[in-house]
Amino acid sequence: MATESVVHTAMTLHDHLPVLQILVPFIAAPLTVFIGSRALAWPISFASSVVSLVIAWLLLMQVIDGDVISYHIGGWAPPLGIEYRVDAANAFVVFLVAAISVVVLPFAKVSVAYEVPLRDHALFYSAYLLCFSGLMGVAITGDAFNVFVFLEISSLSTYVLIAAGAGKDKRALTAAYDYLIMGTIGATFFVIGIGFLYMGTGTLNMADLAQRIAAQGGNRTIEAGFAFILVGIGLKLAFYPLHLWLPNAYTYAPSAVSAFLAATATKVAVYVLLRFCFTVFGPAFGFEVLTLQYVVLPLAVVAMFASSFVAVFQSDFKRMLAYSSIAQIGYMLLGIAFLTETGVTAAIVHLFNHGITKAALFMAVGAYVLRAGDTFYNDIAGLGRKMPWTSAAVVIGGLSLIGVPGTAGFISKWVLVQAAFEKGWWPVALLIVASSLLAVIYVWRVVEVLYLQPAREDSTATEAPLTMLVPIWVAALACIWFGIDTDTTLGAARTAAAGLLNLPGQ
Amino acid sequence: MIRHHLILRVITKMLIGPIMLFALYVQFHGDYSPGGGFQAGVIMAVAFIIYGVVFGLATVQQVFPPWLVHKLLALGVLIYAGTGVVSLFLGYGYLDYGAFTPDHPEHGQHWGILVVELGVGVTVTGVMVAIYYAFAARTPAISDEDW
Amino acid sequence: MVELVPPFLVYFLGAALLPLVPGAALRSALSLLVPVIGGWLIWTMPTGTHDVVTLMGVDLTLIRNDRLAAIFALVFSFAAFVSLVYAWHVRDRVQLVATLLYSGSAIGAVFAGDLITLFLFWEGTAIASVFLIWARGTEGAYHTGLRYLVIQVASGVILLSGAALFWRETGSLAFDQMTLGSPATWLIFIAFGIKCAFPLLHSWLPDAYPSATVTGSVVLSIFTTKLAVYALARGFAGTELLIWIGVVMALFPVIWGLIENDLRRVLAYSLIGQLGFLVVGIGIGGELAINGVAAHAVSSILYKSLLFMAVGAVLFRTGTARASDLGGLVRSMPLTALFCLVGSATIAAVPLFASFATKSMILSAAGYKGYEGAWLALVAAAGATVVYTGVKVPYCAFFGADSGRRPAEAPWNMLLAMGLGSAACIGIGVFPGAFFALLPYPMEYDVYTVAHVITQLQLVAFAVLAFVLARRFGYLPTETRSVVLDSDWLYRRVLARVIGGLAQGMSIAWAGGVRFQEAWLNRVILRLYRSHGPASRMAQSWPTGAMVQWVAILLAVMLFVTFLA
Amino acid sequence: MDQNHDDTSAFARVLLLIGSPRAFAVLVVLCAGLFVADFLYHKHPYFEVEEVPGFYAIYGLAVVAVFLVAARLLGGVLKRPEDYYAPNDVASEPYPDESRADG
Repeated sequence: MATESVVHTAMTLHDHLPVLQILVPFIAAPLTVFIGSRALAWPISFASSVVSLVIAWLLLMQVIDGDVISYHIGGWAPPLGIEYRVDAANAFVVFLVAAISVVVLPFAKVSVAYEVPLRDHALFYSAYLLCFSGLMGVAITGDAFNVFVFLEISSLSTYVLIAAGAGKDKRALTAAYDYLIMGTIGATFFVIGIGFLYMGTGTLNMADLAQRIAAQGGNRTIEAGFAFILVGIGLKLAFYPLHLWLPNAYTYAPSAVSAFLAATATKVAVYVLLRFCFTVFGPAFGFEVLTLQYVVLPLAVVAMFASSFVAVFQSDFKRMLAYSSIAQIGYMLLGIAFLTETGVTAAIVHLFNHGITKAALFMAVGAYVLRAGDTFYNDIAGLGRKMPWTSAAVVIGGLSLIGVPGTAGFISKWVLVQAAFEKGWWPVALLIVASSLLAVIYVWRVVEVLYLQPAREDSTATEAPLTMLVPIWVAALACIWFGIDTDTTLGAARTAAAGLLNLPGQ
Repeated sequence: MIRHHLILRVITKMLIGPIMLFALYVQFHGDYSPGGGFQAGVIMAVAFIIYGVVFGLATVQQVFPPWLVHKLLALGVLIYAGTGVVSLFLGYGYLDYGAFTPDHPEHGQHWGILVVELGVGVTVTGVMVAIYYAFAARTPAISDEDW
Repeated sequence: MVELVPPFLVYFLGAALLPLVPGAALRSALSLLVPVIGGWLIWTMPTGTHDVVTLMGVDLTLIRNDRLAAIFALVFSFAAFVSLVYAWHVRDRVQLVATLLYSGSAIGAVFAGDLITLFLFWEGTAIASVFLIWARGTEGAYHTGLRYLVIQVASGVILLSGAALFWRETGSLAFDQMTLGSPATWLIFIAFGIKCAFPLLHSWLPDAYPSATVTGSVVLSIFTTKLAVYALARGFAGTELLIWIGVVMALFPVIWGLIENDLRRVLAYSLIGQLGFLVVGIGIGGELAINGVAAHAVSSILYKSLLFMAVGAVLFRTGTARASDLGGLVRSMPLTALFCLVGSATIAAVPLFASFATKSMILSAAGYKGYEGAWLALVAAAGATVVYTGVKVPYCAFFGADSGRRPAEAPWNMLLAMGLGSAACIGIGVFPGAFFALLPYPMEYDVYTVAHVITQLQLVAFAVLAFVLARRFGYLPTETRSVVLDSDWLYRRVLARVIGGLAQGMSIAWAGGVRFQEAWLNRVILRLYRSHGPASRMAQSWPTGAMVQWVAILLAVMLFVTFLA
Repeated sequence: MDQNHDDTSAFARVLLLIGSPRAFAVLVVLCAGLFVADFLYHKHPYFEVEEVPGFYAIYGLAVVAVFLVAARLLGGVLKRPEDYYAPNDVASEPYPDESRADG
């Protein structure tokens, strides 16, 4: 920081948007605890989410054409100081996270009140806000170590959020504990990887890292760093076979948490992977190409099938969705492993589309939990007639999960198949379609349970309250909207992909 | 209440004052000498924890009730983040302490780091004590019906 | 950018809104507005391409309007209007929605400027139309509908795969003249061929059309096949192979038409025969032939729907369309009989009726280009058509041996619809010049030459004479309740038996086949269940140690791979 | 128009004439006339075969005869009982009552 000749022009609020993005929920979190009011916890969370969404929108609009905003924390210029660097890719992710939060929170009000003991509400929402700001922080920061810090903020609060499911099912505690162990290992690997990079380059700023790595080329230190980061992030994004924590975590967490996490947490991790694979390392490195094509790609395909099969046989709707998430993450990894612009576009679009789809479905799960007590197939049998709106949303979400034309899921799979064709990898394209067929089966099972099976005789379920239905339907309609209006998502994803691959903006 | 361990109790009472004082020393010299909010927070927490260890959880919770711990815990973060917000409102970057004394950025940075460290100290104190409370107040093993 | 209102949108909006209208009469009345508005949009639409929308990076041309598309779209609109009048009495909302979606999709497909749009509407016609069969509500109709749907959707899927290959080959998705040769164009050709009822691909048509409701068959007879004709004319005009396909199509239905007992099935076969003329015309290519194809497509839509309407009215009043159960209905349904005769005269190409003007263009084109074999075959088919449709249908239903049935005359709306159709048939026949002005290419073509009139009259008169003589000597195929086998026998009977491997009748064969497959499937599923089910290693909760093991293994693999590079 | 369905209307009786023996006579006369007419005008044939006098007449008669024979032969082979495909086919089903309630 220059100490002499202080020529300072006052920064406006507009200049602070990148940091405000994180700061608003981040300050709201301790504020919730400090006020300590159970009644105020939700309004504070919701208000800060809305503000975040507005900011995210403003940022997205600034960078949608390929511009980059750089914000220096504490006035320390990078590479020395921490830099928040907003480009199309992370603005898109941040926007997704904020939007999901704004949609999930109204839903959470009733769902959390039902599933989480009342005395914990202030702390619950505080943890939620921390998780929320952490996830956005991971996306927005341009500093590799800062990524780790935010990753830990979000992870630690995630453990708490999952454990909050213990009010309903004590297994949430073990699930949270397992996740804590695995998450910590993942974070450790990640930070070890960053340590290697620092050792090899002497910098932590991602843009700077990219330049220096490109300049010096690959060496053992950097290669080891790459492997560690890949495994570390792989744990976070439930990269097969490192997904083993995920089914339990999503199953036993409160429904609102599952909805939020499924739609955002793994997606942010995918973003980090994208960022490291393409910005920091650059797709030109042989070791990266080799790893992605011979390790990540086969495992992604395995994930698509193995997890889908498991999902087919599940008897719990929520757990089925958890396994389907692992399969869907396979699609994103596949897109990344193609190492082409179309592939990365597919990964980013799928990240978004799968986010809204899973948000809708997990929220519907919350509605079933509220009304039927559980989501085992025999508990929700026949609810298609008793909860018509919720179930209709499940059908829409299910169609999007399958990738039926007219839904968001179709767009991403279409682009993914295109990417496979571009590469000339026909078998992979066939595998994508084949695994979609598995999705047809597990979605059909749910539809069959909901609509074709008779309801339990003791079932007293009625339609979910409006505060749940509206968010569910916002997400469900988004599935359809983004299945038809593809320009927004595809355009943003293309710009983002071009930015990540350092192509001229489109 | 344990009525033995007379020595321990006397010594503890004697030590608590100096420990707190030392914590404050570490806290406010953190910017120039080894120390700072983290260390000071832990030391400050030690004062309470040792009190709880010797005199029992109930006693220490009368002095430092759990709700207050929660508030302090949050307050520290608010102080830290608030510092940054103030600089932000003064037209500088987030956490750019130069904002406090525009003519003399070094002074501003000095002030800034002092406040931030205070926030860290408060939070760390709260967290340490909260962890101690959490472990010390553990409910008995979960009964079978709860599973 | 959407600059013009695409005509199909009117139909789709109608399909979305009309079911909400209370009151059946009001609903029927409002439904008539749809083809009127649609037709007006088509009439006033400027030529050229409009409404190019980008979907997933693919430019979809919703409207490519030229004279070839316009004439098909116009006749579709008119036929939709007539069939909606005919369906005035129908209270079933499903049929109304299906009719509107079906006509809208067909019109949308006609204007499609690229293969993807074409595919979307192509499947749209398939999916919407099957409800007209299912609306019959019987078990047989359900199965027939399923068979129909599978074949129609398969056509769409083949079209899509062809389009995909085409895009890979040429980098273009534009729907324009193509040449056979590459797998892509062959796939597209076959997709068109299925809908156009090419020989051996045709069996869905006589299977499905007579199985629909009274109004359903009328609607079905209008769109699907003529859409395919349009698509062939657009994509494969001048492909010589089509001539020989068309010749076979024109000739073989004669036999089935003569044998068949169900009059609606007779009409279905004669529909294939008329398609044969059109396909030959497309195969010949050139301005005159394509004009002839467009013109004859229009008139065949008119007379074919007219005949379906007449037989439908009989079915509506008597509950049967079997020749063996009918006869002598002219006594109580004289107007229907008259309209049926107009349809017969038109299909027989009697002078002063539409076909006389339109069919001759295709024959002339064959003559000019010197395809003598094709020409002879078409003349033969024309002569046979006179008998197996033109004479047989009115003879069996309205004249012939009196069945003693005295049903009431058809309802007023059916009569009105048939009247409209008849007026159009006669109008075109009497004033061909005005009609020719609408054709794709400008031309000078004189229909009413002495030679043409006399030769055509000879053909018709002697064909009728042959029929009458055959009747005198008792040589007509007997009309008995029966099913006549067609190539669908191969998949409905032979294939079913082959798959089943059990020879105890079709149902047992099916059941056995299903049992066999179930056993096999069960084994596979059981195995998968063991490996992936909730209690399996794959799905159970793993101890953290095991998860960490995976971490270690994966790290080792990745380090190995990265260091290898 | 005559709305009386019980008795055959005058209009219907006119139409019924088409099936009468007199109509057959008319047809025979018409055929003969048309055949003769073939000698009275100048043709513009596409193919030589058209120049044969009465080509269309002979050809039409022959074609129909051939097809009738073929249909008779094939009819014996191809005809099956009405319930051959039942219940997967509508052939043996009665047509359902059309006056169904509003769906």
